[in-house]
Parts: sequence; C-alpha cells; structure tokens
Amino acid sequence: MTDTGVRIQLALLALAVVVALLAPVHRRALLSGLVVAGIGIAGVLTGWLALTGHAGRLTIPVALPFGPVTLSPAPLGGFFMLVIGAVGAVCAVYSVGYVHGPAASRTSWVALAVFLTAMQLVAASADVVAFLLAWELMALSSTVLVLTEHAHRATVRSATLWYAAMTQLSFFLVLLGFAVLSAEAGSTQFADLAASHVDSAASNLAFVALLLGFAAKAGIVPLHVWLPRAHPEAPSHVSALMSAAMVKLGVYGAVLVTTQLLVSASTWRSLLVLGVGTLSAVYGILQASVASDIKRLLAFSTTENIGLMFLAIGASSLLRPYGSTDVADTALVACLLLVMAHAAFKTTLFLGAGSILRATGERDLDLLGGLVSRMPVTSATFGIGALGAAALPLTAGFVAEWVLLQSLIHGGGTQNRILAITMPVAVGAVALTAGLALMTFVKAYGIAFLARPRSEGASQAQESPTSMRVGLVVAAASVLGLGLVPGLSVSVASRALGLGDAAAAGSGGIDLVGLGATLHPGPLLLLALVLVVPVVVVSVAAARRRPRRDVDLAWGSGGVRVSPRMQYTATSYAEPLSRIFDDSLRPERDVVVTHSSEARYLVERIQYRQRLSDVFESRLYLPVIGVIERVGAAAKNLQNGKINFYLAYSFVAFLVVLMVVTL
Amino acid sequence: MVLLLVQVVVMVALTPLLVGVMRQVRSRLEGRAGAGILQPWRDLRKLFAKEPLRAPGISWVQAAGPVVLVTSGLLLCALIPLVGTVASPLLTDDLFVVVGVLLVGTVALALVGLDAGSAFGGMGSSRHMTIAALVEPTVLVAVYALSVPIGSSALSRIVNARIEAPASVAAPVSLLAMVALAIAVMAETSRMPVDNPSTHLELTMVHEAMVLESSGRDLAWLELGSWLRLGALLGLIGTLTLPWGMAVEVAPVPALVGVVTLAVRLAVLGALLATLEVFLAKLRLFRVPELLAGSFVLALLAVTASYLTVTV
Amino acid sequence: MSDQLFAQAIGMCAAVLLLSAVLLVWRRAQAAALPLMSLQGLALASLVAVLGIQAGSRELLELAALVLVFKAVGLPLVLVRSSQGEQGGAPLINTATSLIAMAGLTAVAYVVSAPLSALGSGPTVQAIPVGIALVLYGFLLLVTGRHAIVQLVGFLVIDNGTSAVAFLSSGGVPVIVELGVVLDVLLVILILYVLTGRIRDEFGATDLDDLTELHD
Amino acid sequence: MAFRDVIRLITSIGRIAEPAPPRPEVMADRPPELAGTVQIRHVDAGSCNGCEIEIANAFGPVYDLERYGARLVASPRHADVVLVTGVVTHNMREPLLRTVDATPRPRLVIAMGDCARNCGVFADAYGVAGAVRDVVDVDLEIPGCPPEPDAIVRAVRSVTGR
Repeated sequence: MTDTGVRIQLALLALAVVVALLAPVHRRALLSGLVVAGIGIAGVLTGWLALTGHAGRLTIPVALPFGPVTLSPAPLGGFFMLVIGAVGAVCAVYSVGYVHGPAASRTSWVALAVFLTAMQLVAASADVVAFLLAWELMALSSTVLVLTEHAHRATVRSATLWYAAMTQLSFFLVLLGFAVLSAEAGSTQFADLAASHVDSAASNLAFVALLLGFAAKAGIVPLHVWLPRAHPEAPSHVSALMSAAMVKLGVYGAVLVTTQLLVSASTWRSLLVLGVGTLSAVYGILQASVASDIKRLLAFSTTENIGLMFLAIGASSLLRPYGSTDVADTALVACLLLVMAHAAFKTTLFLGAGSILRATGERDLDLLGGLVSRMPVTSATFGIGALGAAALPLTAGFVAEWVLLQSLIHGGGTQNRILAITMPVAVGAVALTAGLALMTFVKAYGIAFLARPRSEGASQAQESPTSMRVGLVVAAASVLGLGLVPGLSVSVASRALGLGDAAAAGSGGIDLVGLGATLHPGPLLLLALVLVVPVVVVSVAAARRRPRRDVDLAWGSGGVRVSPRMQYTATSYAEPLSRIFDDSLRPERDVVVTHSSEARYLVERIQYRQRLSDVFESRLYLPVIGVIERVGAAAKNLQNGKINFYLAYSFVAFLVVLMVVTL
Repeated sequence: MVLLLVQVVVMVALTPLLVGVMRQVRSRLEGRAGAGILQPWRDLRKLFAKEPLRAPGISWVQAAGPVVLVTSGLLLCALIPLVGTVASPLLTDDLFVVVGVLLVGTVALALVGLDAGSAFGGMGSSRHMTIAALVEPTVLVAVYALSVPIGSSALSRIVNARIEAPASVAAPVSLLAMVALAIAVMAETSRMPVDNPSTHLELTMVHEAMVLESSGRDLAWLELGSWLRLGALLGLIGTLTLPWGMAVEVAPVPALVGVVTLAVRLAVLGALLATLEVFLAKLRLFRVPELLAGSFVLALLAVTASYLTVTV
Repeated sequence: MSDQLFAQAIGMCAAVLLLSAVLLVWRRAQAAALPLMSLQGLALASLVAVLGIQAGSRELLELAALVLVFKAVGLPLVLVRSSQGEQGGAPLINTATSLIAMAGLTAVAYVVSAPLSALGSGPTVQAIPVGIALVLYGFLLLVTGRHAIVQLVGFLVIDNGTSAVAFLSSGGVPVIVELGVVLDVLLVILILYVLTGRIRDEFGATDLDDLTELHD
Repeated sequence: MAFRDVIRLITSIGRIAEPAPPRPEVMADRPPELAGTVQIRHVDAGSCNGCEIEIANAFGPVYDLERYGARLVASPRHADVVLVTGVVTHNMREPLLRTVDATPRPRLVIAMGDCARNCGVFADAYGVAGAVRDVVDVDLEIPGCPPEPDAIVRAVRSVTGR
C-alpha cells in the first residue's frame, strides 16, 4: 500500500515542478504552495499506512551498478514520514502568504518541493543506496533554499558555505559508515543489515562514522556550527522545515543504527551517544539563552532538543543490557515523543519568527517589543510555541520531557555502578536544560512581544495575512493537542518502535506500564479551570466597583521621560547568565564612553558592546581550518606552470602503480 | 476529590496567616510589637478595594498574569498532599507535574514584570528567571533522590512510604534531599538569603521589582499567589519531614486532624524560616549561583548515596 | 621458419628497438633523431612481420605493412615538418644522468615485467621487458624534454613501446584495435603539431619554459 | 555579631516597643477601605532630611508604627498614603505630581513638617516652588520642625483607626 503513497508523492512532485515553472506570477505562490502541501499530506498518509503495517514495496530501476532502489518504509520510517509530512504541509500553507522577493521565485518553489519529497524518500528508503541518494538530494535542495536571499545579505553566502561543507561532510561520513557496514554484511538492504548482526572491529568504525554523520546532520554540538548560521539566513518557512523536519532525519538515522542495524551491548557506544547528547543539550540551550537574534536563538534551541533526543537514545541503549527492557523502551518512546513535540513547537516558533520578520523587518530581539497588541494571532501562537519549548505543563514539550525523566529516574541504578553515576548526571543535565529553556523562551516572548516597541519597524507592525495565520494556528493547536491527549502520540510512538500499545491509557493519558507512572493532563486542566472560576468571579466583582484607570506614565521612580530605550533588552536580560557561565561563553565586552566636548566630567554617550563566541568554533574549527589552509598553500606551488613537472608527476605515478602491481 | 478542595480552601485561609505569623515572629525577634497575625488579610482586603492602574504600552498580561499565578498557587495546594495522602486515580500528583505547575507561576510573574516596560520590571524578571533556571536542577534531582527508595515519583506514594517507615525520614539520603529542597524553596519563593522581601532599594530587588508596576487587585492576586506558593512548598517540606497526623482516608475526623496538624506544621516551619531570616544577610546576586550549585551537589549526593546504600 | 631463426629474428628486432631508443635519448632527440624514429618504426614493423610469418596469418602481415607505412614513414615525416630544422636545445638533465636513469628504468622494466613473462615461455615472452623499457624511455624523454618536439618524440616512443608489448605478449592485436591506436596517435600528433606551431608563433621558439608566463 | 551574641541580645532585651498610647479618633472623611491597613510611600520633595530621621524613628522598634498596620512601600502603585516631606522645589514639582497621580485611589496626601505646610524656614528661597498644598491637595498635615515621632504615629493611627 505504501508504494502507492510514494508514487502519489512523486507524481505530486512532478506536478509541483510543472506548476512552479508554468504558473503565472501572481498565482504561483498559491498553486505551488497547495501542491507542496499536497505532498506533505500524502507523506502523512503514507506514514500512517506504514505505521499500521500496510508496507508495500516500490522498486525504481536506477542505472547504478548497485541495482534498483527499493522504497518500503518500516514503521519507524513511517513515523518520521508522518511527522515530516505534517510539518511540510503546515509550512507550505504558511509559505503561500509569506514568500516575497527571491523566496517567491521559480527555483525556490521547485527546490522546496524537491526538498520535502527528498526528506520523505529518506524516511521511506529500505536500502542503503536509496537512503544515500535521497540524503544527497535533500542536502542539495536545502542548500539551494538557504541561498535564496543571497542577493540581500552578504552573510547568506558565508552561511551557505558553512552549511554546504558540513552537509557534505555528513554525507561522506554516512556513506563511509554504510559502505563499511554493507561490506561486512554483504548486502545493501536494511533488512539484511539488521539480520546480519555485524559485530566486528569494522562495525565499530561503521558505528562511529554513522553516528558522526547523523550527528552532523542533526546539529549535535561538535558538528553544530552550520545550524545557527544557516537557519537565520534561510527564509522562515524553509528554516522551519529544516529545523522541525530535516534534523529529525539525523535522529532517525541514529535510532535506526542504535536499535536495528548495529545493536550491541558495548557500553562505550551508548556512553558516547549519551555524552554527546548531554553536551549538546546543555551547550545548545546555553547559547540560545544568550542569543539576541530570534532565529539564532531558535536554531540553538533545536541543537538542545536534538541533544535531548540523543540523550534518550544513549540512555535507552545503556539501560537495555543492565536495566529492565521496558525502561529502555520508555526512553526510546520518550525520544520519539521529543521528535513530535519539537516538530510541533519549533514549527510554530519559526513560523512566528517569520511573521515577525515580515511585519517588522527586524530579526534582532533588542529592536522588537510591543507586538502583543499589534499582532494578536502571532503573539498568541508564538506564546503557545514558547510554552511548548519551555516544557511547561499541558504542552507537548512537557509530556515528552516527563516521559524522558520517568525513564531516567527508573533507570534501576541499583544493579550497576555506571548507571548509579550516569543517571543522576543525566537528570541534572535535563533539568538544567529545562531551566535554561524556560529562561530563554520567557526572554524571547517577553522581549519580542511585551512592553513598548524599541524600533520604528516594531511600532508599525501589522498582523500577517490569512495563510500565515492558518499555518500558525494549526501548528500551535498541534502543540496543545499533543499535550492534552498524549495517549495518542504515545501509542503512535510505541507502534513505530514495534512495542505495540505498551504505554497508552484510556482517557488520552499515559500509563507507563513498566514504571507504574501515570500522567493525565485532561483532569489536571479540568481542576485548573475549576480553581480559576472563583478567582475570575472575585476579579469581576472588584472590577465593577473599581474599574481600571489609565495613567499616562509607567512608574520609573518619578522620572518624566520614560523612553522605550529604558526597557530591558534581550542582551541585558541574559547578562546575568552570560556572567555566570562566562567561562564557556567567553563574552567579549567593551564599554565606550564618549565625553561631552565642553567638560570632561559630563558623559555624552555610553556604548556597551558584547560579543559572545562559540567556544567550539574558536577552539575546534578555526585551528582545523588554519591547518587546511596551510596545506592548501603548500600544495599551491606544486602547480608552477612547467609542463615537465606535470609529466614527471604522471611518470612517478605510473612507476608507483607498476611497482605496486608487481610486488 | 473532596479532599483536594478542602485542602485548597484550608490553604487559602491559612497562608495569609502563615505570612502574618512569620512577620510577627520577625518583629518580636527585633523587639518590636508587630502588626498582628491578621494584618496580611487586612492588606489583601484593602488591595481588592483599590483601583488598578494601566500605563500606556501595557497589554492584557498585566491582568492575566496575576490570575495565572494565583491559579498555579491553588493548583499547587491541590496537588501536594498537605491534609491527606489519598491519591485520586485520575489526578497525577507526580512531583514533576508539581514542579511544572510551580514554573508556570514563575513564568507568569516574570512576564508581568517584563510587560511593565520599566527598567526595574525587566531587571527583576531577568534575575528571577536566572535563579529559577539554576534552581531547577536542584529541585528535579532532589525529587529523583526522594523517588529512588520507592521507585516512583508520585507524591502520595512517597509520603505513604514515609508514614509506614518513620526511620526512612531520618535516613541520610532523605536528610540530604530535604536540605537541598529547602534551599531550592527559599530561592524559588524569594526568601532572605536570595532576596529580601521587605527591601525598598529597587536595585537589590528580585521579586518585589516585578510587582512594582502592579496595583489594586492585580497586586492582591500577586501577593496571594506568592503566599500560596510559599505555603504549599513549606507544606511539602513539612509533609516530607513530619508526615504524621495526615488523613489516610476521606472522612471528617481524620480530615480535621489533618487540617490541625497542617496548621501546626506550617506555623512551626514559618517561625523557623522567620528566625532564620533574622540571622541571615542577603547574598550578593552573583554569589547565589554558588549557593544553588552547593544545593545541587547535595541533591546529587543524595541520589548516588541512595543507590549505593541500597546496593550495599 | 625454424624456431631458432624465429628467436634470433625477435631478438634482433627487440635489440634494434632498444638501441634506437637509447640513441634517441643520447642525441637529445634533435633533428638527427628523426631517422632514428623511422628506424624504430621499421624495427617494429619487422617484428610484426616475423610474428606474422611465424604464425602464418596474413592479417599480421597486413598489419606489419600498416605499421611500416605509419610509424616508419608517416609520423617521422610529420615530425620533420613540425620541427622545421629547429635545434632541440639542452634537455633539463644532462645526458649522463639521463643515461644512468635509463639504466635504472631498464632494471625497473625487467622487475615489472616479471608477472607478464611468467605467463608463458618462448622468445616473444623474453622480449617483453624490452617493450616496457621502451615505454619507460619514452616517459623519460617526455619528462626531461625542454622542447615540444622532444615531447612528440617521447610520446611516439611510448606508443611504439606499448604496441611492441602488445604484439609480444598476445601475439598481436586485431587489426581494428591497432587501427584505433594508430588513429589516436595520429590525432595526438596533429594536436601537438598545431600546439608547437602556436607556441612558435607566440614565443618564436618552442621552449616550454616560456609557457610559465601564462599563469594569472 | 556572632550567632550567640544575637541570641543573647534578643533574650536579654526582649520587647523594646513602648506600650501603645491611647488610640486617637479617626480623621474626618477617611476612606473606609483604609481601615486597619495603610501603605505609605514617602516622597522627599525638598526636605533637609530632619523629617526623614523622625520617620525612621517612628518605624523603629521603640515607636513601632508597623503594629498599627502601616508599612513603607517602594512604589506608589502599592501605596495608599503619599507622605510628603520638605518644601516643593522646582525640580521636584513635576515628580511629586507624577507620584501622586501614580497612586491608585482611594489615596491620601499627608504633608509632614512645617516646610511642607508653609515652606517653614525656606519660605522665600529662590529654589522653592511653594508648599505642598500649592502643588497637590493635602488631606492631613503634621506640624513641627521636625515633628515628634509620636506626632507621626498619632497622624497615621488617625488614618488606620487602630
């Protein structure tokens, strides 16, 4: 059955390309948007079919020596197709109203359609060749999409350079890993790879290569540098698609490798995944909490959430040999819940950021403010997204984090000393991440939407058009929906992992069977509503007697000129944090005082500039790039224009080959 | 279900008295006569009778924030087993949910501070959120430590286990966890070592700076909400340290006994906290992370100790 | 013809091939080198003819005639016209070092041809190292040549070497393959011919070092 | 002071606050909401700091104004009474108006000390804009330069009625 689904998607892709190329300019956004949304919805259906066990098999003869490419999504692949399809559909509907300038050109519409379909194919592929082909197609189309606004800003080019380099590095590592694995197992089909239980020295190399490759695509810390660069530069609906869907394929790969292809009880592998996950979670949210560009903040928050997913995967593979298996399964269910929750709220947040960017032309939080009255729908949906990202109760984020914490604290550390050490540290890291995430999203929402506008653009902001609002509302509804009825998402996640309905309870709540922990958000919300009634009644009664009076000045201890510049900005909001974590953020601060010309004692203007550096970039990437540049320079004078040298090189090569062949 | 509502009503009545007791104890220790225990109630009544003011540029958050804070306070009082430990099947009294509800209140308060649009509101909100972010690891790992011996993070099961095995209350693991939780509660409810509630110097404020702009009934809800949170958290610590006298089944007599013991517990803890505040000076803001890091290490020790003692 | 005569004939052709290559390198492939090129073509044609007679196949004999026409007469003529009597000039390394290098290359040729000669026995197989040595000498000429002409000669020597190896190891290749190879060689020669013409128009001489000015 | 000394100090001195003098009658047209509880926001409109010291004494342990339900607050938003001390200088005229306007109703303005009542010794100084009653309407006045702490206590008790 799923083969028909995939065929429909490919047909829709062709249609999308045709529509993008031929549709008249003023109709193009609407038509292409709808067709791309169609691809998304087809993806959702195919994913659902794969999840409910109707896996069909579609083989496309490709003129490669490795034989035909087979596309038959397993339940796990189906789950990711479902998530990516949903995100794609919402982003497509949103983009109909959002695209302007270069983002509305034919190339970016075609690239968008190709990008969404490529992601679906990656999740649907059943063998290594299909996987790699779709992976590279996804990388190329997303590079084109990131480049859309290169004419407007110079930083787009350098960001795309970083992005392209890192995605190709990821492709190379995945290729290397799969090559070694297929060589060991002797076949390229995932089913055979899983069945062959490869467990040799080469499998360690394959594991590390695949892990690093998928970590590079997912934006895990040592390889995350492209994420905070590419996402802010891409148009918002593209960065939403990349952040909510594309990085999930990194997680899909990691789950695939750790649970099916390279299952092994060696603790160093799970500790590696756990360590990398924890590091990315804490470091990502730390950088997000001090970032003042809204999209850079959201990009780093993606690194944090991906870190949590890797932490869940690492914990599950660590717990499996020691603890009981259903605790390990709960950790995996937590990982998939995190995938769904992150897809929901990150889409809402990025689309909200896009709507702010379109209305105010500003991306820097320090220049926004006062949008809550000017853009009600955007602020409401962004607020719900922020609640989800901060993992506050009754949102999808909270449910995912709750299941993760339950699986960690039931880690059964009593049997084993390693668990007794790692589980508390992991819980501490998750808690610190949750705390900093709370701080980050209060800052993002508070500074961007509340108080008075800090720039001209912010004061003239208007609400965005209907298609953008529809996209925003649907995404925000999914954040609340997944939060209030977690039973549904848990059953989908456990079916994707082949655990049957291990952890779903009747009234939409969760009953983690092995752990005896239950969570029913419905009654909790009901109780909250019951409790809020008396409060509202008393407020209304008091309001009738003493109505609210308007005053013409906020209280700034009697000051007369209360200008928006006196308000806190995102940089000052995060200043205590950057001071507390200064050893890992390395802030460079300088204060420039300009005295008035008449008297040295009177100060005209004080400027406070702060630049936060990414310690991984300065410590890891710059030295490596320096070495590469030096090697490049040295290699340059190999090419000195003398033909004889060139002939000599080939002669030496010829001799070496001869010698090698004979010896 | 009935027990929860009883608990909420009792807490709404008791918490202002708790704050009254704390202020009374503090004045008596300073040699003053003190304004009497009912003063907070009088303040509240008067605040409801005053008109709230709205400055330009302030949004609906100024009115909605306090309501959310009070509701989260009420929800806390409902979820935490204060009067009785009867766990209702549908309602999850899981500690992580409790912490989540607490954080909803914190976020609401921070947004009210930010919405004021004044320098003090932003400053208070930034400091409050920074401290909340650093408190969270301590609270969650302390919860983890409490849940290890029982194997579940549901509060009612933890308290029941403590009632059945009184020795476990004095075990080193639970003592470490309780100290860490106490520090975290003092930080979260802006009490003395972290923040001075009765300060007038705006630059030293954390909690007070956020409510500078609120007036009338908004201020009343903010005050009541903060007091409810303080009462609920003190009640939580009280229940965990002195779990005796709590109602085990839903019946009038045990409920009455539960209410009385709850009142006594709150009075004792309130007085203790007030005396502590007289002796402590306010920590510099950037020394607070050291205090929180210390409490985090305590909680971490509690967990590893609970694992190792169980294995040994 | 008797085996013994056949072995001598093969030995003779191989020796002439080798000798012509050595002389080419020695005389720095100047204008005087051109008769040596036709000598080499002749030796190659006779080698093919001997093989044809031994195997008694008419096809090989036609091939020998083809090789004779092209390699002994055609290509050297093109060489003469493109060099237009220009002196070769000193190669990059002096003659003594190039001769020593040739000795080394011969040793390498013998080591390298070990697996080839293990394929079978008989006089043709023993002569294979000569073919490989010829190829290596051609490369040496290419690398050390300072003028375009020397490159041409080097390239031709390599081509002769490869065809010699082909003939010696597999008893000749089908006509089509040989025709293909010869046509390729013709094409290369034409290109080099045009190239040297352009270099001469540009720089007045075909000294390759002038080309270094071409970089940006 | 060491922990032990503080405990010894507390136990040895015990209660410092003097017994409450007889309750004065409630002032005319006092808003009924302020019965028993009044939040005071002090504004120094140009005082020589004499009155501030007396206010501190009034809230000190001996007179203990808090026992009657009064409290000093940081923001006029929280206040019911604006306690103005000193003459109103030109610079402080605008902030005083702002502060009184920033106080939610029902509110009272108390002018404390002779400077506030009739510019006192600074009557015709160049920097003086006038007495408090020339800028805002005053509900209660406390005479004296500076007024005795128990005068302040009597005035506040006449507002709270305790």
